[in-house]
Amino acid sequence: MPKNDLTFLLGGEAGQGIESSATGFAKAIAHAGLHIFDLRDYRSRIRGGHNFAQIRVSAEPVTSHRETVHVLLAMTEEAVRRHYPQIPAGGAILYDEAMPVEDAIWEAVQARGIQRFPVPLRKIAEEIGGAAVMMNTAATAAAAGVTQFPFSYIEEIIRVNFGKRGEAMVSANLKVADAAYRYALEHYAAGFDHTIEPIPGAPSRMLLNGNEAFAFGAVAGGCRFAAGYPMTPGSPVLEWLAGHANQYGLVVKHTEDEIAAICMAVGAGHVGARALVPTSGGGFSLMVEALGFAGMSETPVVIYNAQRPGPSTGLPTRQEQGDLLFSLWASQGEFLRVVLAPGTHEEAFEAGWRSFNLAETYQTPVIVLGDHFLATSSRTLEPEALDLSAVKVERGKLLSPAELDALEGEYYRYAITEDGVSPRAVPGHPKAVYVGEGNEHDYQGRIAEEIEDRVALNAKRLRKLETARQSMRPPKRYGPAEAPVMLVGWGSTVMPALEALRILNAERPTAQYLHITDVWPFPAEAVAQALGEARVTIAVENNALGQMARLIRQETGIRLEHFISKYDGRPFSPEYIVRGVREVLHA
Amino acid sequence: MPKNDLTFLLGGEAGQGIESSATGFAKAIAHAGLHIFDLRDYRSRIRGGHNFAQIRVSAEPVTSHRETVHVLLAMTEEAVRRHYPQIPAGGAILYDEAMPVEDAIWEAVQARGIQRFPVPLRKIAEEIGGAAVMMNTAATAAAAGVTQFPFSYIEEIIRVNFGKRGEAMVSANLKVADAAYRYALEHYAAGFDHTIEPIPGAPSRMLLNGNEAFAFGAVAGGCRFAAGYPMTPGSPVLEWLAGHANQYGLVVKHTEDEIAAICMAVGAGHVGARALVPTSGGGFSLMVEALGFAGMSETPVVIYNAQRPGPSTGLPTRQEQGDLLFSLWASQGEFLRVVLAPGTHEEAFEAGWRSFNLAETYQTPVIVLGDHFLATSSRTLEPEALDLSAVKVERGKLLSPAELDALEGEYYRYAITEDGVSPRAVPGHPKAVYVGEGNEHDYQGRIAEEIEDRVALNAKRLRKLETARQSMRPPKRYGPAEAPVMLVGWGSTVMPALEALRILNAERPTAQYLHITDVWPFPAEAVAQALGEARVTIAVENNALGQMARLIRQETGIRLEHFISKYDGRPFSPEYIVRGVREVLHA
Amino acid sequence: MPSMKDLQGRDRPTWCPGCGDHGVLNAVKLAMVNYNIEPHQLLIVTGIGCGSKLPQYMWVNGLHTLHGRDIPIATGAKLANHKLYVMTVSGDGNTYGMGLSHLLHAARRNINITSVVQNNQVYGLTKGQYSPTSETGTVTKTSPPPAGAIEQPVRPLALALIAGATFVARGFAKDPRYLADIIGKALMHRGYALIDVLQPCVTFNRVNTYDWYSERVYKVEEQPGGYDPTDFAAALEKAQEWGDRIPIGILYQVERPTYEDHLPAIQEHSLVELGVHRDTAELERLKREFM
Amino acid sequence: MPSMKDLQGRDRPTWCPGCGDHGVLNAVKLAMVNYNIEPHQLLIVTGIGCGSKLPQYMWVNGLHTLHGRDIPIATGAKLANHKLYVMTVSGDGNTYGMGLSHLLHAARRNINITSVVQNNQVYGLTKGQYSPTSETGTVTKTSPPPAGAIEQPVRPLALALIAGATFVARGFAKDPRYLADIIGKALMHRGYALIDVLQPCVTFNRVNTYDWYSERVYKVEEQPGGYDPTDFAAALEKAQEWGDRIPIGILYQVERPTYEDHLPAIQEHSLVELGVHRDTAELERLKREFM
Ligand SMILES: Cc1ncc(C[n+]2csc(CCOP(=O)(O)OP(=O)(O)O)c2C)c(N)n1
Ligand SMILES: Cc1ncc(C[n+]2csc(CCOP(=O)(O)OP(=O)(O)O)c2C)c(N)n1
Ligand code: SF4
Ligand code: SF4
Ligand SMILES: [Mg+2]
Ligand SMILES: [Mg+2]
Repeated sequence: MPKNDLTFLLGGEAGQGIESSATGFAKAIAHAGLHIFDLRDYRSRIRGGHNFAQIRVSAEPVTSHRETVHVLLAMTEEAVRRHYPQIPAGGAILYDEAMPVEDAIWEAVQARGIQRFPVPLRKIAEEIGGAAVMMNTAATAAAAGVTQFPFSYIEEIIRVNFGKRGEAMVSANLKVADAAYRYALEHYAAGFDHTIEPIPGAPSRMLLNGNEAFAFGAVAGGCRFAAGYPMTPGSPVLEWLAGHANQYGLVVKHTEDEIAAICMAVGAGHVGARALVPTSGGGFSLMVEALGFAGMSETPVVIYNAQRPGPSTGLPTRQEQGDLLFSLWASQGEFLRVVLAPGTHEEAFEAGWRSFNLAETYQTPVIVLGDHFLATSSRTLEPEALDLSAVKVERGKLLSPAELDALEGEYYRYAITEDGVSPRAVPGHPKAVYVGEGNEHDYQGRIAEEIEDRVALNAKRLRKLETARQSMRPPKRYGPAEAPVMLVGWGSTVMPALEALRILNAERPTAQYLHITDVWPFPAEAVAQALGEARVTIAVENNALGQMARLIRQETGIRLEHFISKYDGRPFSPEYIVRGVREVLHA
Repeated sequence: MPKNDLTFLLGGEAGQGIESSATGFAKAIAHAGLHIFDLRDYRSRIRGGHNFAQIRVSAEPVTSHRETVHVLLAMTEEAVRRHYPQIPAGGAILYDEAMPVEDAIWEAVQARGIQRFPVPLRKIAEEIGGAAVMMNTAATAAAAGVTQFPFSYIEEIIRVNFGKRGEAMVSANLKVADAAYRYALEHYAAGFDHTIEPIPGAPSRMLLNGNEAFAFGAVAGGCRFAAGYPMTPGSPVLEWLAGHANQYGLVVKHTEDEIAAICMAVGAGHVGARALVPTSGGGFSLMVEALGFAGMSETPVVIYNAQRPGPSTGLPTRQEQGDLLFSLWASQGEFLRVVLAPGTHEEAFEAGWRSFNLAETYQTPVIVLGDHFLATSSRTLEPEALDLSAVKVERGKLLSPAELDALEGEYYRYAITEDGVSPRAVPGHPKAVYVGEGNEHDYQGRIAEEIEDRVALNAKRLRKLETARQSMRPPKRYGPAEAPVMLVGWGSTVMPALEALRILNAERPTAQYLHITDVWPFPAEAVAQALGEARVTIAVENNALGQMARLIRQETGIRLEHFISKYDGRPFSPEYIVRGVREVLHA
Repeated sequence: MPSMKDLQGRDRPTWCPGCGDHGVLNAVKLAMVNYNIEPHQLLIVTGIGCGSKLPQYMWVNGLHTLHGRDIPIATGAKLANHKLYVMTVSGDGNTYGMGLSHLLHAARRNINITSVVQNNQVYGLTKGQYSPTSETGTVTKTSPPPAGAIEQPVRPLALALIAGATFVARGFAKDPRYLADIIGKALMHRGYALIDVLQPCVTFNRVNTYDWYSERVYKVEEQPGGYDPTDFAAALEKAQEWGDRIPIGILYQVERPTYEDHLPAIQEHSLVELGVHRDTAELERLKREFM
Repeated sequence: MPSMKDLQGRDRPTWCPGCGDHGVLNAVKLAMVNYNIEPHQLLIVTGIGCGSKLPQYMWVNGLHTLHGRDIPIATGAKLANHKLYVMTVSGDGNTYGMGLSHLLHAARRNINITSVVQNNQVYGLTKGQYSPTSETGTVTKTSPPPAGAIEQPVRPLALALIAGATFVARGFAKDPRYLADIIGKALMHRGYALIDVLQPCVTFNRVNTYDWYSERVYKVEEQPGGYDPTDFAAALEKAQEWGDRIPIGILYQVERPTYEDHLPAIQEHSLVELGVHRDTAELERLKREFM
């Protein structure tokens, strides 16, 4: 246990630089061949307030954080106060020796058998580096020292991270790091159980969060246009794409508001570019009218909603899965929208490209429901985990210029077909002049009010619901088939749930997990079948109203008996799920 | 049968003045003590296209139109072509003698045994009145003549309607009416079976449509502020209120867009005025973000969504019930909104005032789901049917200035309470200074991100869901309890459904109707109970996806076995429902 | 070069007889004929309103969208395929009410699209409510007496100038040839072009009629001393002129790089031409960024 | 008369040390003190952004609403209770981006509210994206090189003038006393007042700093020859001035009846005072209209 299996927590105020130090530190450890799960917890303010990064390190792949913290890097007293209860006996708190902490707290720390590792972080930063800001460098280096993690990995990251800012900056930071590292190593390593040892021959891995995985997937899937208005936690996708636009042939537009964002994407989609709109729930709320226009005009567009807790502005930088049923019914009238809810980084990547295939195949909007936890948590992945060979481009019934050239007779944009999908042509070809319509229309796109036209066109569009259902993947089942408890969740809950299964099933098969990724059109049969044999069913959702449980009941009639709910703005931990299951079992 | 039980249909082009003639004609008949149901069918264009008014006249109260037409006033050939199939043998077509109609059509008319009643409408209008526009006056007067309806009622209406435009106008129209009336009476009345005879001593009745009933109810309920952006079929409410603003002490604002409309109403609601936002689905789509803000800040506001067929612009002037599930889940996150779906004019009136009580009692947005059919169909009502003595004003836990004066200690806007409702004060009192918040906050309204605050406040707000459920009325059951078929519908479907019951139950008890008016929080127990004993269940909805049926299954687990669906943009007729039931029974 | 006949639509306009929109439709077609634009080379994006039905009544690529949202939709279409001509056509309620912000942001961007606004100073399709350009005092169902419309009317051309539009003009539906010339020049202009069109609504606006406008309009280029459309100050003054005299013509036209000019990704090919297929090697390189 | 202490909030500001918003907060409080406005007499409606948190940090009625929607919400509050002072306080992204249309329509209405805009030329709360007032060329995460921000920046004061605002001013967060005076006068002004405030964001805007602004600002009333704030043409010119010299002070102020002045229903009592109870006889009369 003590080797290569521990969690660091870096805690302090916004503006202290914890965010980037943690990223560098995690990367250094990843470079040493270890697996990382890096959870972030921060506030909706720019300076001050308590923020933290919780970095789990493991020799084995991990899919989630754990509650237990072994090394707390506390940049503030508040960090100590808040997090010491997560530390078990033998764990350690690393902090600047001059940081004032109330006696009562230290007493409590002591009572738990937690070790205190003061380091002259500020002194080293100021005296050796020449600037207090280097305290972060000192702190992470000290953490490396305590765990005997070879300094060379820290050095490498410092070289990369500060390289752009000049050699002087690099060498100052290196000196600071070295001093802090040595101090910690000499004073504390011997008395500390946990170590990190590089794994020789481990493959190079990526370390990326769900937003990055999704954005990369979108680029892989041929996304050429993105429009958005910044909104946490969706905006990093916009920013990442903007940063890669010139090199990868994209146009990325920061618009005047979210209405303009989706409208631009719909315009781009109409003429044939794969177009994406990254946002969060509040922004999605403003897109609802245009969503319906995309449905009516049968225009492909992909909306990425990285959910955060509502209602309204709610908790901008936190976790919730509160927009499921909203996504299913948003906008007036009835039309097909496809809703995907990726739960892991791999699934986020896949949703990135697959969403465009679905949008073009069914000529309709696709909503990808991400959430803050997935969006902002980083995980190590083998490069092959984001499988480029699996990426397929399917454009459905899109007519090529050559096909249009060869077309005999008239082109009708909304031709009535059995599967509801009409051959699609984009503007620009002399044989495919037509009007895309948001009013009800006939098969030609002419505004129409007659009963026959309405029925024919509405039925045609709605037939796509059944056609698209065939593209929906059944839920994934994890855990031993004989386990009596069936947990049911969607989206990022799968990550802590898989860890929870490990704990729950350690002694005997106790729980399975049913992971629903393809939400609408609902794969009702597959879900009903999977649930059919379950003995105890428990919904696990990051919301208060059990939206997936409601959807399952609506579409299959099956009522999940129990509900592990969490709506405190924080993601599930594996332990939280385990406790929930035990409560159900012992009730 | 032939006396006082018939349907007129006035059909012609937009711009021919059918709309106002039909209104006058219906009113004249109502003044004679008869009951009226006046259905309107018109297009989303200003001139041209086929429009019609279908006016059912009866000695008994009626709640809907019927498909059968006895007198067709055809102002165009198209009106003949479209509507003659609705006329039974013995019925008549009244038209200008000079109107060209294809022989084939006349042959079909003849074959059905329909009578042709040509009248020199244009000639009378031009020669006697001096203007072709008076053809409408001539036509309705002729219709009165054919049915031997006393001329005095026509005269009265002409005097009222044209009074504002001067005595010359009145007398010209009177002369035209008289000539046409006499022509029809002399030539055709004897050969026509149906007559209208005034009912002596009948009470004076109102003739109003659902929009008017709702707007009147809102005024009765103390509505002081309305903001909206014109959108069919919701805008007449805005216009009616604007027209009555000065006299009844309201401020009514036509805004720059629907976002501004709901925002203004939320602002007005926050400071203590009862505020309304009339709209239709597309406008409601734009209000979704602010809906959530009202939920989070716990601000009362009433939104009236007169539904029309979507998706998107869809069919602006037609009927659908497609926004049910959208209303229930609109906006990110989870919060209480109350959803009412009045089905009759009486219920629309009641929803007008009751919605404000619910909004203030639960400090939350209330959505009233109307629809085009209810909004635009007029019905005769005894004045007492809109029961003013039932109107109550309930403001919930609103603190009066006196109560605030007497307050000891601090005022906390979002105080945690058992029922979830916090005492509310509006800005303006020195003891009640606070911040209304759209971010998550604590009981004082301070922005808060801690787990305890989030859980406390979110749970508090969501407790209102259960508290408000107690205010939800159970569904109404109509028809014989022993009838084997249970029809289930919501909103205006009740009007044709009640007529359908009469037909279906004429011989033996066949069908009952379960009418759901209070939609959310869903009165699950009452609905489950009502459905519990039903033998054959059939959802009857003006949509394609069976949204109420889905909701019932979601909330009760009960699956309605059959579905009479209509999504052609037209309302149900009683006969359509009857056919649907018979199909189910004979399948 | 298309003929007027080539541009004829499948359906006849459903506008009221005499409506100014007939003139606008003619002008659009004439502009295409005169400036040699084929139906498949132009995309007309419209909002919602009487006038927004225009693409239904001619032969051209159309996209009949949402009330007030034609400009951002057109912007997206242009960014994705800047080799198409892209134009918006909509009413005053649509563009100066619901869509005002989009209009001004488009002007700031100098995106190369043309907006034709059928300004009838009223909401036609919803039957006569007052609009952002209705004169103060106008009585309608949503602006009842005594005050009528309380707001000061929007001055769209002045706002567009301040925002940064590089082509600002006004036409009159009664003179489709003159309007066609403006539309043609706007389509040839590189950058954002706003054309406000005086478009009488014969059904709901009984004040701002053909006669009312005819008595007031004058062509800027015909004024004594001539007119320099590159003079911003002069344009700003003309753009605010409204009352006894109403200027028509091109009030302002200057060159400034378009939004698209600044985007490296589309200097050679449009996004649509770039297509959807990605080179795997390129993507593998991208993966390394995460390592 | 409230004292500065009476106006102190329960919580201390969470803004970055040195942020211009501290100066704006001080100015708002000072204006209340100087113009004798008690906390319960004023409602401050804010949007979303760093600066929009302001009511949290003082003692006053606040309503912290939605990004870009503070102006219509404030408008509704004012129409329902015009006996309250109503003010909006929000950032440039909020007001000149998302909310631009609402701002201009409020100006047209001359609704009697005051808008204070914390213009830091950047999105603070979402961490440094470019804003509608960012200089052309500004490089941020959403306006990457080579072009940086492509758009021409919004000129809010000029737009507001064209739209019909009757009070147009600019302040500087570094000088809270001067700003307080403007805010006080705006609150006393009858009609729509826009105050653009130069508000340095010390974290995300390294160009438009205190020094950058200090080197450029000058007070209009101190310019040689004085300044006449009722002169529309002069105001329009000043409102467009931006670069080496940036004018602050009251650029424009005139009297025009407010929106509320035109509403018969509220000439005596506010809607809130009119209350919710209706006279049954009055309603019975209304019923007769339907007969
Ligand atoms: C979001 C939304 N709100 C309202 C409407 C209803 N609506 C359709 S057209 C229109 C106004 C039309 O006025 P204008 O834009 O001036 O066009 P015109 O009919 O005068 O040509 C309105 C309010 C709508 N379609 N969408
Ligand atoms: C509809 C919506 N979109 C996006 C956001 C995210 N958001 C919060 S503040 C902000 C911009 C802040 O910039 P500004 O208005 O200039 O205020 P500042 O933070 O600079 O004071 C954005 C985009 C939001 N809250 N709501
Ligand atoms: S209502 Fe007015 S704008 Fe609409 S078609 Fe008729 S004349 Fe034209
Ligand atoms: S980020 Fe900028 S605007 Fe926001 S608090 Fe910090 S300095 Fe102020
Ligand atoms: Mg118009
Ligand atoms: Mg800002």
